[in-house]
Amino acid sequence: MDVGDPLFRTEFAVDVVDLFLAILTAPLLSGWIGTCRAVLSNRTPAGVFQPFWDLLRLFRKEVILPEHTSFLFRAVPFGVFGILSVSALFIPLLNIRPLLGPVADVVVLIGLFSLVRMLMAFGAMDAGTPFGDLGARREMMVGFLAEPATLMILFTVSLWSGSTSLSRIIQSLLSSSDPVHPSLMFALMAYILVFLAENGRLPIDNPATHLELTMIHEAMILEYSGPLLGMMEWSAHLKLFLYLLIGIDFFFPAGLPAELSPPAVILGIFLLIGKLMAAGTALAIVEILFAKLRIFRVPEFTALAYLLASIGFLIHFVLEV
Amino acid sequence: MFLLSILLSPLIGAFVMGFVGHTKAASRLNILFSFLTFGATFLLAWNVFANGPLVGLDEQLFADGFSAIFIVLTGGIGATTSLFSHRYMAIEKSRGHLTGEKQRLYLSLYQVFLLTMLVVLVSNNLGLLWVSLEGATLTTVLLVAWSRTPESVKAAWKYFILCGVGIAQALFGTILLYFASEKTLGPGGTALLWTHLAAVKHTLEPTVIGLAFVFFIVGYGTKVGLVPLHNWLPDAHAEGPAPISAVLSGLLLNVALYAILRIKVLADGSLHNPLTAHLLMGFGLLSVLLGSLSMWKRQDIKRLFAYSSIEHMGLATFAFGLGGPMGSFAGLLHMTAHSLIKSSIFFVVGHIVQTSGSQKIPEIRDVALRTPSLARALLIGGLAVTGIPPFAIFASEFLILSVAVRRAPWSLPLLLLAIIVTFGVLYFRIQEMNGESGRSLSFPNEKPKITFYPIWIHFGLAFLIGLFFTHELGRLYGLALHSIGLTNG
Amino acid sequence: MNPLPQPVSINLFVFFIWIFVGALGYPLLQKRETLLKPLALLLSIGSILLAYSAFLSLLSGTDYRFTVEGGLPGLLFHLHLDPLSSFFLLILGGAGTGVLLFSGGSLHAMSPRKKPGFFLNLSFFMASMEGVFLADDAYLFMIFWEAMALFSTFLVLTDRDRSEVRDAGYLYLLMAHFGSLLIMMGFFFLASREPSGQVQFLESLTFNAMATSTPSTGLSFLIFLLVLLGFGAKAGLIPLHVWLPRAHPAAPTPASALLSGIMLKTALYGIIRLLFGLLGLDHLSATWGIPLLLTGGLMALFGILHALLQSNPKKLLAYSSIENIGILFLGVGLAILYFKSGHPVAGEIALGAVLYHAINHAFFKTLLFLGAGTIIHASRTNDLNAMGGLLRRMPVSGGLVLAGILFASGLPPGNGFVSEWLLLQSTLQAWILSNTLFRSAVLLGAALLVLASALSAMGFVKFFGIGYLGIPRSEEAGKAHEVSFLELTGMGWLAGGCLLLAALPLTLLKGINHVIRSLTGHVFPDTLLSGGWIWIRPISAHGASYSPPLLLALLLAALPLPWVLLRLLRKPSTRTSPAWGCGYSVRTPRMQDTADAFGQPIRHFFPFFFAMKRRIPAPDEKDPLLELSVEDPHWPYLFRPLLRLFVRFSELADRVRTGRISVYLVYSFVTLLFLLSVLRWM
Amino acid sequence: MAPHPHLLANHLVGMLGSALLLSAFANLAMRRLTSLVRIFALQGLLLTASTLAVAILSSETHLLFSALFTFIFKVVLLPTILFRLMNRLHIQGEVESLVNVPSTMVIGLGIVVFSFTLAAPISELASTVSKGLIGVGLASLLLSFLMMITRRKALTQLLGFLGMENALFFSAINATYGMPMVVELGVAFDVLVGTFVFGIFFFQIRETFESLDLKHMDSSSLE
Repeated sequence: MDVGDPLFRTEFAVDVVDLFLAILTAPLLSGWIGTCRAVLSNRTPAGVFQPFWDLLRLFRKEVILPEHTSFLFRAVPFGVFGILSVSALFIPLLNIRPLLGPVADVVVLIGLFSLVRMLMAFGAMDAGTPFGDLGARREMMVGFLAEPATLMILFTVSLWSGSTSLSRIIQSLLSSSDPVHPSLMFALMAYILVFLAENGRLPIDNPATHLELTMIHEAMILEYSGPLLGMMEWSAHLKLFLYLLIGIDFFFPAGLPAELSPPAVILGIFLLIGKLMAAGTALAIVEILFAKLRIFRVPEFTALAYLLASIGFLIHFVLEV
Repeated sequence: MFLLSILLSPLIGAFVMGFVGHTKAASRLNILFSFLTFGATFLLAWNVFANGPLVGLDEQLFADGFSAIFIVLTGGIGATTSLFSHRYMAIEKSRGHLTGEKQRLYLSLYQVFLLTMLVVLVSNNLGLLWVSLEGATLTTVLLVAWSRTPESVKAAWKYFILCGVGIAQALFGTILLYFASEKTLGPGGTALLWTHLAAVKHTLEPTVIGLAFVFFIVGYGTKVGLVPLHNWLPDAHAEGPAPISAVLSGLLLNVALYAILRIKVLADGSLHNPLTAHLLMGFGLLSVLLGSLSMWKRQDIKRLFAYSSIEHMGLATFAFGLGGPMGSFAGLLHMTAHSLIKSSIFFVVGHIVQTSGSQKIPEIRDVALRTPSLARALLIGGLAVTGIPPFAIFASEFLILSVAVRRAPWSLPLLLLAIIVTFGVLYFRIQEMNGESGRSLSFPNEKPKITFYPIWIHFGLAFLIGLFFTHELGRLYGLALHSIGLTNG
Repeated sequence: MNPLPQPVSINLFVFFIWIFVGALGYPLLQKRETLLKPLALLLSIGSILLAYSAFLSLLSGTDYRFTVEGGLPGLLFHLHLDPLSSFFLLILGGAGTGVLLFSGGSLHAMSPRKKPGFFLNLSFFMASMEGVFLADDAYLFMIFWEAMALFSTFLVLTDRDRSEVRDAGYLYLLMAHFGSLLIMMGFFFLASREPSGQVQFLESLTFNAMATSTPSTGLSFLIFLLVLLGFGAKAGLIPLHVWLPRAHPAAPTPASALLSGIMLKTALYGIIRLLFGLLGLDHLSATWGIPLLLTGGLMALFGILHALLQSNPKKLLAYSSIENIGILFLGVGLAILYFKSGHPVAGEIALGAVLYHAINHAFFKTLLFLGAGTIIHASRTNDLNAMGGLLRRMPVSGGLVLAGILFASGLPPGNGFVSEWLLLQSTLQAWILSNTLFRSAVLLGAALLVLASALSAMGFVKFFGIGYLGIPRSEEAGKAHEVSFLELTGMGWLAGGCLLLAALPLTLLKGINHVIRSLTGHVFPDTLLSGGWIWIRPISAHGASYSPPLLLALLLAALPLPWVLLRLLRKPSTRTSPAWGCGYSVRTPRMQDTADAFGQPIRHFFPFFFAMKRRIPAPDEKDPLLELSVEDPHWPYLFRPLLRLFVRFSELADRVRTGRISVYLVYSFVTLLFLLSVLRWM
Repeated sequence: MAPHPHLLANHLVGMLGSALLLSAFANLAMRRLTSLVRIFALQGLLLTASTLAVAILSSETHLLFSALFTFIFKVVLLPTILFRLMNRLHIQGEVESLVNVPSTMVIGLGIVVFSFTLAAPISELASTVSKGLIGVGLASLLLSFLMMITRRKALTQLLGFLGMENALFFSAINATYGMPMVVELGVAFDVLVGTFVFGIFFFQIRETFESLDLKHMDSSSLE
């Protein structure tokens, strides 16, 4: 495709819109989940836009750096935010054939998420506080099984297209006629577990807690303040959003616009919003229902995800080919 | 008379030493005689390789390519050892361990020893061969007992009895051989001459020859140090003075194996079955295994290397048992390599024992700290003797194993086990000796002047052989083996 | 004789430079220590030359055999420069340059007594590795192989006044020798046709002759096993790996970098050369790929799990090398499996990934080892628990190490990721296999692979987080300062190499294509190579793709963007204050996490990978002390019993020695009678 | 075919061989050192006689020299030396045996049977007058070997050693009419030197251990 092509221009425009949409929608999703939680637990919700106000407030504040930190501490928020934004380029929001899609497949994507995790761990450890270390260690502990589980899930899904390219996977899932696949059921179960673990939701981590000894994600960003903290928070919203997006793309792809005609896109947007809200509500329900796990049970939780994904992977080979 | 000339120098040397051996210059004179011998042996070998086998003294003496290799080796190592022993004895003397009388005894016996070995190598008459081998035994018995300590007397006695009995068996073998050959060659002079025997070996009576070979291998095998006939060897090596350990290991064992090989050729011609090969392989393997396994418990450095000699002679024996052009070639190469390296190791060990005042490994410490060059030499010796390339033993072990793969794959697990065990144990000990000291040094302030020429000459040669064993030299080896028929089978 | 092709003559030239400089450097350094820097520079120039010529010959697919006078009668020294050797020479030259440059700066701290010997061994070690890649007959190969083992042992033994160093060197040498013997056996069985004469016999030991041999299936399997175990001993194949985590940390830094980064690759070279080159694909069987694949996967997991428990940074890296070697084994198994089940494309991808991972590992692991060396030197301890806060004090080298960490963790856009990505793509082709067993094995391999690589990220977070970040845990660590320029240059060279490998993999994949063609006769599918330097599309034009340069560009563009925006909108004011301590103002370095704490969840979750001894104090104890020791389970369950067995055997053998002459006479007597009866009645 | 006139001599040789074997047994049984030396002298005499007999039978003249040498060496010289040694060293009395005499004798019997069976096929090949005597020689050799194993004094070992040598000599004479002269002289010389070496040893052992008991010669430690 060459640059002057009108189709190219359209796609480019849609991609850019996708990106900014993702970045801007992400805090909204968190807001929605928070609202749901509040409603479900009989509290007065702060409103869907509350995360935005929080971010705005943070960006206005000054930066307080802990003593003894190196340049890495300051660089991490930018890195995290930048990497997640780039990842957003590869994940189809509306356009299932993003222009830059071929640059990275699902493996690269998961790799980028791991990179984010690693950078955050570095940022946390750089301050040299007990909490930062503790958070980093716990985060890595969650990650070492969640990451392979994610990969296995994606592999299972990718087996449908024989390719790990996201667009290819979605296309072949869209065109698939079978309504139910056992392997995908396993993958979905595993995905839900991984999703909870990776995004620091209950029962793994309580995003709302500030009790030092139980924190994971919050412990890692404890020393950040002002705009730096804002970026970390925003990144967290973005990550949650992207993860959810991947799940929707893979397990509920129906309604994604197969081509970029205005009606299809408009329908797609509404469907997507519906799906996101449904998923957010579901997440809120899960968080209300479950209590936080003991930290040592976490690897068991993620190992369960890993095993479920691997079983799905094997089932596909044994039963479905 | 090339053949006689190589005997002349040690003979005269022995007499001269008998008269003037106690004087100060005698040790240098000994070097002179030894080098003269070496020169003569070298010329002889040159002549043999250039013009073919030599026969002399009414056919009683004889040298072909095969013996020429051993003759040069004997002459050469005899010469370098005399160089080493000069310095070794000088140190002994400076410590008051050496009287003029003892020196005279030592030097004259040294020459006699060289003489007897050369006679073994040039004698065409198998009876004469026996006689001179027995002579070599007697000489070395006296040399082993030379220091007159209770331990050395014990060792010498053990050596004397075991080898005496062993060599008596060989005499019985000789008688049986004579008995068999006499029917073809007629009674009298020629029936024990190897050249004649080789010509008629196919007609010799197999029953008798088989029996004779058993007696030979038990007899001469005792001298080679084949397990389970080896028990004299560690003691004799450990208790004799270091130069004697060096020539025992480097030369005498070779010469005994040389005798067995001469007989093997005859027996193979007559037997038409692989008896000799099986015997050699069996003894060889047993020696390799027991030699290596016994090394772990050794606390005495010379004994340690004596067991290594058993292992290596076993390996060479095994190689000749494998036979064929490559097997025999590998065996001969192994003997050459082992002679060079093991004698040099004994030089090193001799000096180490002198500098640390003990033969016991737990008491030898700090070699690396005290005399770094000795530690280096010991390390290189250890590398060379365990078959690390490119030293010659690597080349021969490489070939032996490659032949064993083709001819006796069943033996490989045992061989490999033995090789790795030897390697492991030797390094463990070497490292131990370089380790921290547990006790104060015996001679803390004395820095004996050590000569490294013989040591580096040997190691250098072994190195060159392993790296550049030229086609020309290989051809000589091949011819030597082929001419006496060791390449068959 | 025709003039030698240019790459060959450069190779020989470099070999002689190394030998010559090494031999000459010894006496020179004894006289004047200051000569070290120029001499090391000379070595590195050789190394650069080597990398350059190897790169050229790899891309042009040079294949040239020649002989040199020497060797055994009838067996001259055979040498051969083909794409496979070129590739590994590139690893040697490329990664070697960084290490040699570094050593020019770092060796000044070594004691003057050890310097000349170290230098000699270093240069000879390099030369012997080069020889290994060039040798074309069994004899020469073994010479270089053993020389390599030997000089590397000497390098390990540099600090031999410490007993653990001596033990490590000893263990290493023993294992290496064991491996060499097996390799030798592999060669001999490959050449085991009974030829007629001496000359033919020895000629069968050239690689050329071995490549034409046709061993039976049983024999092929034996050769396969021998090759695997023989080279495995050098590569750290479980359970022959026990030397590795001891020897690599014991060596001085440049040496451990070379050992871990480059020497381990010689084993990979040997395996590929013998299995694919000499034994040939025709004599392999797809089934053999399975044990290789699964062993590799388990090894990767085992290695990284142990790495996570180490508090010595070099030990951590050594175990991580075991992990990477496991990945390489896995890839080789995968390649065999695919090739032999008739799917060459997936096989090529696997083999290509293995080769690519080999060079990646060489670059990032040397870099990390050098980094580990710098922090060990700076903080005067080899315990991570006494480090910390070093990034502030050593920003440049720390930054380079950080880059190395990112490259090594198998995360995009690093170079390690490229190869792991390729390998995963290959495992994902499992659906083309028709055999369910094969499929399941491949998938299991994939599962292990991703698990191991996720864990490796955790391991590196531990290494960097505890070592470089936080506040210094000891006084020495607080006084650390940046390393010298030459050291930085060396590390920079390696980091640059990693970056190139990460950004432009296609260039090298073209060279790897030559390697695979010369080994298997197959070539990469067109789509892989048609992507210019931008796209990697391993399987098909519409399948998975990855563009390292574009991703890198995007990331580089995205990272500073928020920063710029932030600056443009409103420059936030910044101030420094103490970190949060629950309201308490006391904050000591000991309040930070320890290296052991990082391993705790791993111990908890994978107990069967470790031999652990734990003693929990009773509640009423006066001085309660929690004791915990973690050991490689191969020691208590395999090697110590073996050692005991050996001692038992040698005691048994020693029973022969009674010391009594009569008994000895009985031996002779019985031997004689026995032989006579055998002769008479059998 | 053995020539008829030589039948008597032939019988004589056989007789002498049997006597040698008997003396070897006697060696095993004897307890007194002096008797052992006497038996050795007796063996020498038997050897001389059998050498003479074979010389007459085969009309080999050099065997006459051998007989003379044997007589001088083994009947006169060596026993004298041994007796003088014993006097000088004050060795007398009982010889200790490691295995008791009856057991030794039983083993010896087994050895004789073994040797004869072993030598049977060879004896059939013998063209000499004295065929069948190889078995006797072998048996005597092994019996002397046995004696060396079972006795523990240094001097008895020497006597066993010399006994072996006698057996060898006997075999050589009877199987082959004797070895070539050079060899025989050499062997004789070696034996003589060997005896001297023994002698030197005796003094050294006495000096160092104050006893000739061989248990001192066993290594005390197992090193």
